[in-house]
Amino acid sequence: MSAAPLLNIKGLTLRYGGLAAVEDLDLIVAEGALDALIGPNGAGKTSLFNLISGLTRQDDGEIWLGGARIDRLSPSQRARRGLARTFQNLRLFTETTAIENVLVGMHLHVGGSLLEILTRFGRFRQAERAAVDAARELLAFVGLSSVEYAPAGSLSYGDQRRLEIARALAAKPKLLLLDEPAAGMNPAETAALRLLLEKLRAQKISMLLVEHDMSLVMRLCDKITVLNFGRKIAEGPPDAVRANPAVIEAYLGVKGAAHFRGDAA
Amino acid sequence: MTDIMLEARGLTIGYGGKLVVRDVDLTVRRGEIACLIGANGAGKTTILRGLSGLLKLRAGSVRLNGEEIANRSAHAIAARGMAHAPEGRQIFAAMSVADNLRAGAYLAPSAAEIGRRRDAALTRFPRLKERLTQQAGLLSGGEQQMLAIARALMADPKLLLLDEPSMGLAPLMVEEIFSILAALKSEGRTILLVEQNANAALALSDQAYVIEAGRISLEGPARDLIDHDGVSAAYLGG
Amino acid sequence: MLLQQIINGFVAGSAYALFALGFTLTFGVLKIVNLTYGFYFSAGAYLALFAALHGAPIALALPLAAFATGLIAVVLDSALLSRLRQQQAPELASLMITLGATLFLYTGMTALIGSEIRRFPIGLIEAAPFRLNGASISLTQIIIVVTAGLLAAALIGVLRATRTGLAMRAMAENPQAAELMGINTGAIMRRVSFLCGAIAGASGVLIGLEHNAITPYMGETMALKGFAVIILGGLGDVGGALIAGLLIGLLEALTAGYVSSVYKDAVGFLLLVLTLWARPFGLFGRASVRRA
Amino acid sequence: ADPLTIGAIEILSGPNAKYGVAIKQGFDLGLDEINRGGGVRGVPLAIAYEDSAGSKEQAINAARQLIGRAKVPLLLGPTLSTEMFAVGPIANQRQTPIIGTSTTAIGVTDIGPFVFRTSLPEADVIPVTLRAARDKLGVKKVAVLYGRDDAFTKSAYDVMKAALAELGFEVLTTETFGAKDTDFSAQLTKIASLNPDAIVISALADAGAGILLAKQALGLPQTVRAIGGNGMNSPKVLEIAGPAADGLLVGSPWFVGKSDPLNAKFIEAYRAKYGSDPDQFAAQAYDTIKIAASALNEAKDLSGEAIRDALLKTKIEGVMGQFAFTPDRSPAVVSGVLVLEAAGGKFTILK
Amino acid sequence: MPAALDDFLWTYQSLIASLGVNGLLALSMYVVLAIGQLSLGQAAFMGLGAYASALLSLHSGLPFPLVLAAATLIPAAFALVIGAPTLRLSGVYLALATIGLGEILRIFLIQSDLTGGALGLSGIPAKAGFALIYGCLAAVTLALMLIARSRVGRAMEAIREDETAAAVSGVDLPRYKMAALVVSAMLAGLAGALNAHASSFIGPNDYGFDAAVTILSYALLGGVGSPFGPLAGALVLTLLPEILRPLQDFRLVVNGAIIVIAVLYMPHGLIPWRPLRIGARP
Ligand SMILES: Nc1ncnc2c1ncn2[C@@H]1O[C@H](COP(=O)(O)OP(=O)(O)OP(=O)(O)O)[C@@H](O)[C@H]1O
Ligand SMILES: Nc1ncnc2c1ncn2[C@@H]1O[C@H](COP(=O)(O)OP(=O)(O)OP(=O)(O)O)[C@@H](O)[C@H]1O
Ligand SMILES: [Mg+2]
Ligand SMILES: [Mg+2]
Repeated sequence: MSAAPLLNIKGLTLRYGGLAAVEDLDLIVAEGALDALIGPNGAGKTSLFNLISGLTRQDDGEIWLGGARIDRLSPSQRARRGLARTFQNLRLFTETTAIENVLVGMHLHVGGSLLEILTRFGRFRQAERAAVDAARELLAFVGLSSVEYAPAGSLSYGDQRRLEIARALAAKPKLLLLDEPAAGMNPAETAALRLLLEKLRAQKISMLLVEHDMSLVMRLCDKITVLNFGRKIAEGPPDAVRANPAVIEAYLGVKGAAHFRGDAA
Repeated sequence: MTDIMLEARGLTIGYGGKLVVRDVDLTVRRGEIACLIGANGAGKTTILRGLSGLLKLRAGSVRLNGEEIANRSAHAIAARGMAHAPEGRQIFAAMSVADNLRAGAYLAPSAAEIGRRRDAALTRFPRLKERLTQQAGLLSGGEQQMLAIARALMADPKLLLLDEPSMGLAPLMVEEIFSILAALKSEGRTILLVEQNANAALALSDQAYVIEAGRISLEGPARDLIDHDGVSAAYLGG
Repeated sequence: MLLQQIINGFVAGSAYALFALGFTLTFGVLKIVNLTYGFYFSAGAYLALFAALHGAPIALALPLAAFATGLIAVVLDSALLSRLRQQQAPELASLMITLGATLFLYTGMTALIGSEIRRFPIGLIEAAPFRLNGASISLTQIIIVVTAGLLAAALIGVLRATRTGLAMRAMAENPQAAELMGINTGAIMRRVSFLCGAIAGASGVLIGLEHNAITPYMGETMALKGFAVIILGGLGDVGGALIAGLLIGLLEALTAGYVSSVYKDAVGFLLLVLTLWARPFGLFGRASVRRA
Repeated sequence: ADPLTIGAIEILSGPNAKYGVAIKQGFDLGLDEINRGGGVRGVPLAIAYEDSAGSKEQAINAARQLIGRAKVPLLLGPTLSTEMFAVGPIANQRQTPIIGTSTTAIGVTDIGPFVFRTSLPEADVIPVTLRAARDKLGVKKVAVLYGRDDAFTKSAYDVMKAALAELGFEVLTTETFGAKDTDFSAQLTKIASLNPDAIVISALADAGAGILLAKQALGLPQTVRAIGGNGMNSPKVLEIAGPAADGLLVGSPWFVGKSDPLNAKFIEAYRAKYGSDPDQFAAQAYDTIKIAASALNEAKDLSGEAIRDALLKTKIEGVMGQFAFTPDRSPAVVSGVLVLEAAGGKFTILK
Repeated sequence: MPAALDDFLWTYQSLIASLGVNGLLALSMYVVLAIGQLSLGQAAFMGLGAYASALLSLHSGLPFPLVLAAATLIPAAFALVIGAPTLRLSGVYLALATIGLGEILRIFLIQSDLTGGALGLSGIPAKAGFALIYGCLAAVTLALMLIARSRVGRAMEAIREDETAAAVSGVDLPRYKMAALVVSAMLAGLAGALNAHASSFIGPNDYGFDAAVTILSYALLGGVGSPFGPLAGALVLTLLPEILRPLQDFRLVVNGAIIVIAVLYMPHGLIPWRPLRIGARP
């Protein structure tokens, strides 16, 4: 793997009082990669996502995206540079319809200056129509066509997860951070998700995936990074990570490791 | 005392003008684990919310331990021995972990009893013990999930409703949860489980129901459903 | 003069705090800015006045009035706020409904009893001030200071250490989950309404006694100050309300005494604005916890 | 015959309704007498009341209703000077004479040639009070306390300031309060520390009474006089403040204990009708309706200009004494100002 | 013009003018509420606009259009200055901080000789006719409607629902919040100037807490889904006291009761609709 690093994290540290949620972490996501981040509950995975997307500020360290340092930018500036994410604790615009949620995700790409908005001249109509078409397509892509006009808050939990993914995709990200996308999905639904992520990979969207569903991670990912207590305890291709005693001890368990051994084949 | 803990007949529930659950019959026997499986949006959560009194029933009857509880308020149902660990965890975010647990034992008869239950819960979830004074809203997702389950256990329920208890938990912890459920069962408690980890859930359960678009499409002993071709294809990823 | 100004400030501050305690509690538990709270303040004073005019001693008139305002609060909250809550109305609807209710209540009260300023019968409470070192403080003022302190301590105790307090906090956070724990949220809400109504009523009586001037709109004036106090202290924070009240009272007195009374009213708000710029949730308030 | 209806805008609800209600009672009493005596121009006189609730907006809307729809030839009121500043220009624009009975602020009649007032402006009353305090009681050093955010109390303060300077008082400090304040202890503590001979107060009745109570509570001796403006010339102040009001000095164009027969008759009739003593506002209103009736009778027609001209010529003997307007439409006779002293819950003439 | 109509317009002149002015104020509230900011500075901004324009009209001889422009720009500049620290606040905290700023402004107006102190300013030339007031109102309503039905409107609604999620979707929060505050200040300032030049007299107490709450209640009663909600709220709350005038003492009592009942039965506002956006369900 020699592709240029898209995301480059150096010595990142975040402390809450005495507790280090992320500690001296180095991490690279290559252009076009589909990598996973795993680790026990409370290992610091979501905290890391929050740092990358700018919702919290690090105590130390640097974050580079596509060759530029982004760790002092606001969340929206980072989004502008091609970063999108989903939330482990769903954060949809619950009162607005599913399609409008996706349209908000498209915010950065819908054209139309204030003047055009006020006069309805120029690109405005065309841009809006194109956005709506694109949003419909995305909803279809994640399997939510039937609920386009339902308020996001009225969707079932699993559907809300899908909607989060659609909203994040709407931003046409270079790097997509997915925080437990398969939570709340049954094995069959997870398999469908896997296909979906593979299609995204084919579209050259780089992804960093936090997930506890090992059947998904082991089959899908190029590289897995394992965190525990905010520190990296292992890194490498699925097979190596699965066999790593430290990972088995802290995360997979002997049974788990055995269980997933057969899957990758 | 019958050997049926929970019996729902003709359960019909909706939101606004839309009926989401129609004419569902469920039976959970004392000391057994029953599970509901189904696709996203099938209505599993809605059924649990209807049973525990969070949603009004449009029609149907629910008997808990032989007593009719349909459309009683949620707190009254809780007082009759049902605990519900709801979807989305619904922990008390600004309260400490310890206070969340105390709230779970709101109906406990004595301080000593609360202490006993708390010790039991914390042995099951050592991570929570480390975080006792932290505000619950600041826990990680999985830690919050543990808290939600522990809080439900604090009620010392006769019947426990769990909505996707393994969600967001690391593999080791998922194993732990399923062994806790097995232990609870062996203590004689009754459990109604909604679970996406259908393989593990069916392996543990006595009785299972498959929900499709708000109706029960299939029911029977859990063992039989594991081997059922349709179930295996649709829900077990097999 | 310094000693007297400190006493003035302390008394005024305690009065603000006394009023604010129930105000902040309503918000803390019910999550609603309940503007009718100011009305209970006025109503309490009037009810005690009527009781006193019918010969009740203050020791009877005060609790009677507090009890009655507590009941009014329960009735109003059940009729208006509970209903809205059941309909899952947006947050601001409850603000608007208390706004409408306030207009109704104040103007209704004036239409019935007039807007005349009234006073308690002379001799209802010992009026001669105590003197110390050339400064003076009256019995009513002492009662206000002591009540504010004790009440704050009691409320903190209830919230932190009792089962009811736990239920109140749980309900404040997530009423549905609280119900699942077996907490009867309706009953808790009524208890809180009663308690807050009673606190407002009692503080109306005491502050009415102190200034010996009772007007229908006294609660409205107090509500604006009370607002500043509960925000400065951090919404829902009982101890914060006590400290913020005292702080504003003292600062006002010292400003009037040593700078200029022109800025007496401004200084409280200035303190509020500057504090919020530095601490967006007041002195002791905390951001709501919701992790991404 | 159809009655001749004139309009009146007063504060009949809200916190300041006490002034408006007293005025209305004064009007109604006078109206009864006028109509018993045959009304005006051969028809009964009637008053259409509108409530301003103390709000300028509502006062304006009321005035426009009365002038534009009801087409009244003459307006009485409104209660507060602030309201007059809002309403006066409107009446003036439509050339409808408007007579304030309680608008004592500076500049009220400058609004325009159709704006009248029957109340003595503060500028005529306050110097009389202050001079009496200086000459009869030997007051030299004073502290001033005024309501800063109300047009009436502020303009009275402006008058006080000028008069204090002119009469050679030493002003130790000038303190202020807000219209809705009920706690005056900080200001009075500061004042007390300066040992003034008297405190000059510009306040409305409620605040004024509160100040007197706080003054007593802080232990300022009775010998430190309170000297009030028009706003404190109200029985309400004595009623609320009780013994704390003893020693208060106010100047007044009228006094309940004034013993002339006209006044005695008025007070008797007022007591009979309302069961209580009139105050200054009721008395001024009572005289005003008489003045209005007289002018309406004398006017050559009911046009605004005719009524204005008639008003300017009106001379009557009222409960407040001789009355006539100056050319700029304020009361002409100011000799009747009395200095009153509160004692035992009553005003008496200062000896 | 027939005399009857002329009389009618004259009689209701202030009312008609306040309807327009209050409509503008309601819209200025809408602009901040639409992104979930409970800012109650509108009354203060209105006061700034009113005083600025009145002083300019009385003392500067500037042409009226320039006066109006100044009346919108001065509050806007003030909003820019206080915006940065203030917009970090949320909910009731923001409300109280802005009310506090308003009270401080009020005390300044009362103390300053330039502004006539408690007596206020009178004799302001009557230059704001119906055409001007309603022209402004129509233009502002149209503009806000067009904005609501665009990506900007969507972003505003997203901020109202979840700031964090909006931010990671690329919505520039500080910019949107500041823009909303500034626009809201401009609208309130414009309303203040129009009001001053319609009623000819202004005083410092017209822009205090009561005014702030009244402006808020327009938006709350009407609903903030679309600009029409606040407009409806302003219409109802301005007309009600006049319509109920015959009830005398019980006028405001009934007024209050009507508000209570309206909220009970229409908790989402008199006009709960949200603007139909391109792409919304046909
Ligand atoms: N604001 C905070 N204050 C204190 N501790 C915090 C805060 N935020 C997170 N933590 C702690 O930091 C640790 C890391 O949390 P994080 O959410 O990153 O875990 P995670 O790896 O995403 O876990 P999970 O798999 O359960 O989602 C947890 O133990 C959590 O309790
Ligand atoms: N508040 C609501 N208002 C309207 N419809 C709702 C609401 N909540 C759920 N629904 C609808 O009810 C149906 C069942 O939802 P429910 O949450 O019960 O599904 P579920 O089986 O629990 O799905 P999941 O596995 O995704 O949690 C869905 O179609 C959903 O869109
Ligand atoms: Mg996480
Ligand atoms: Mg569910």
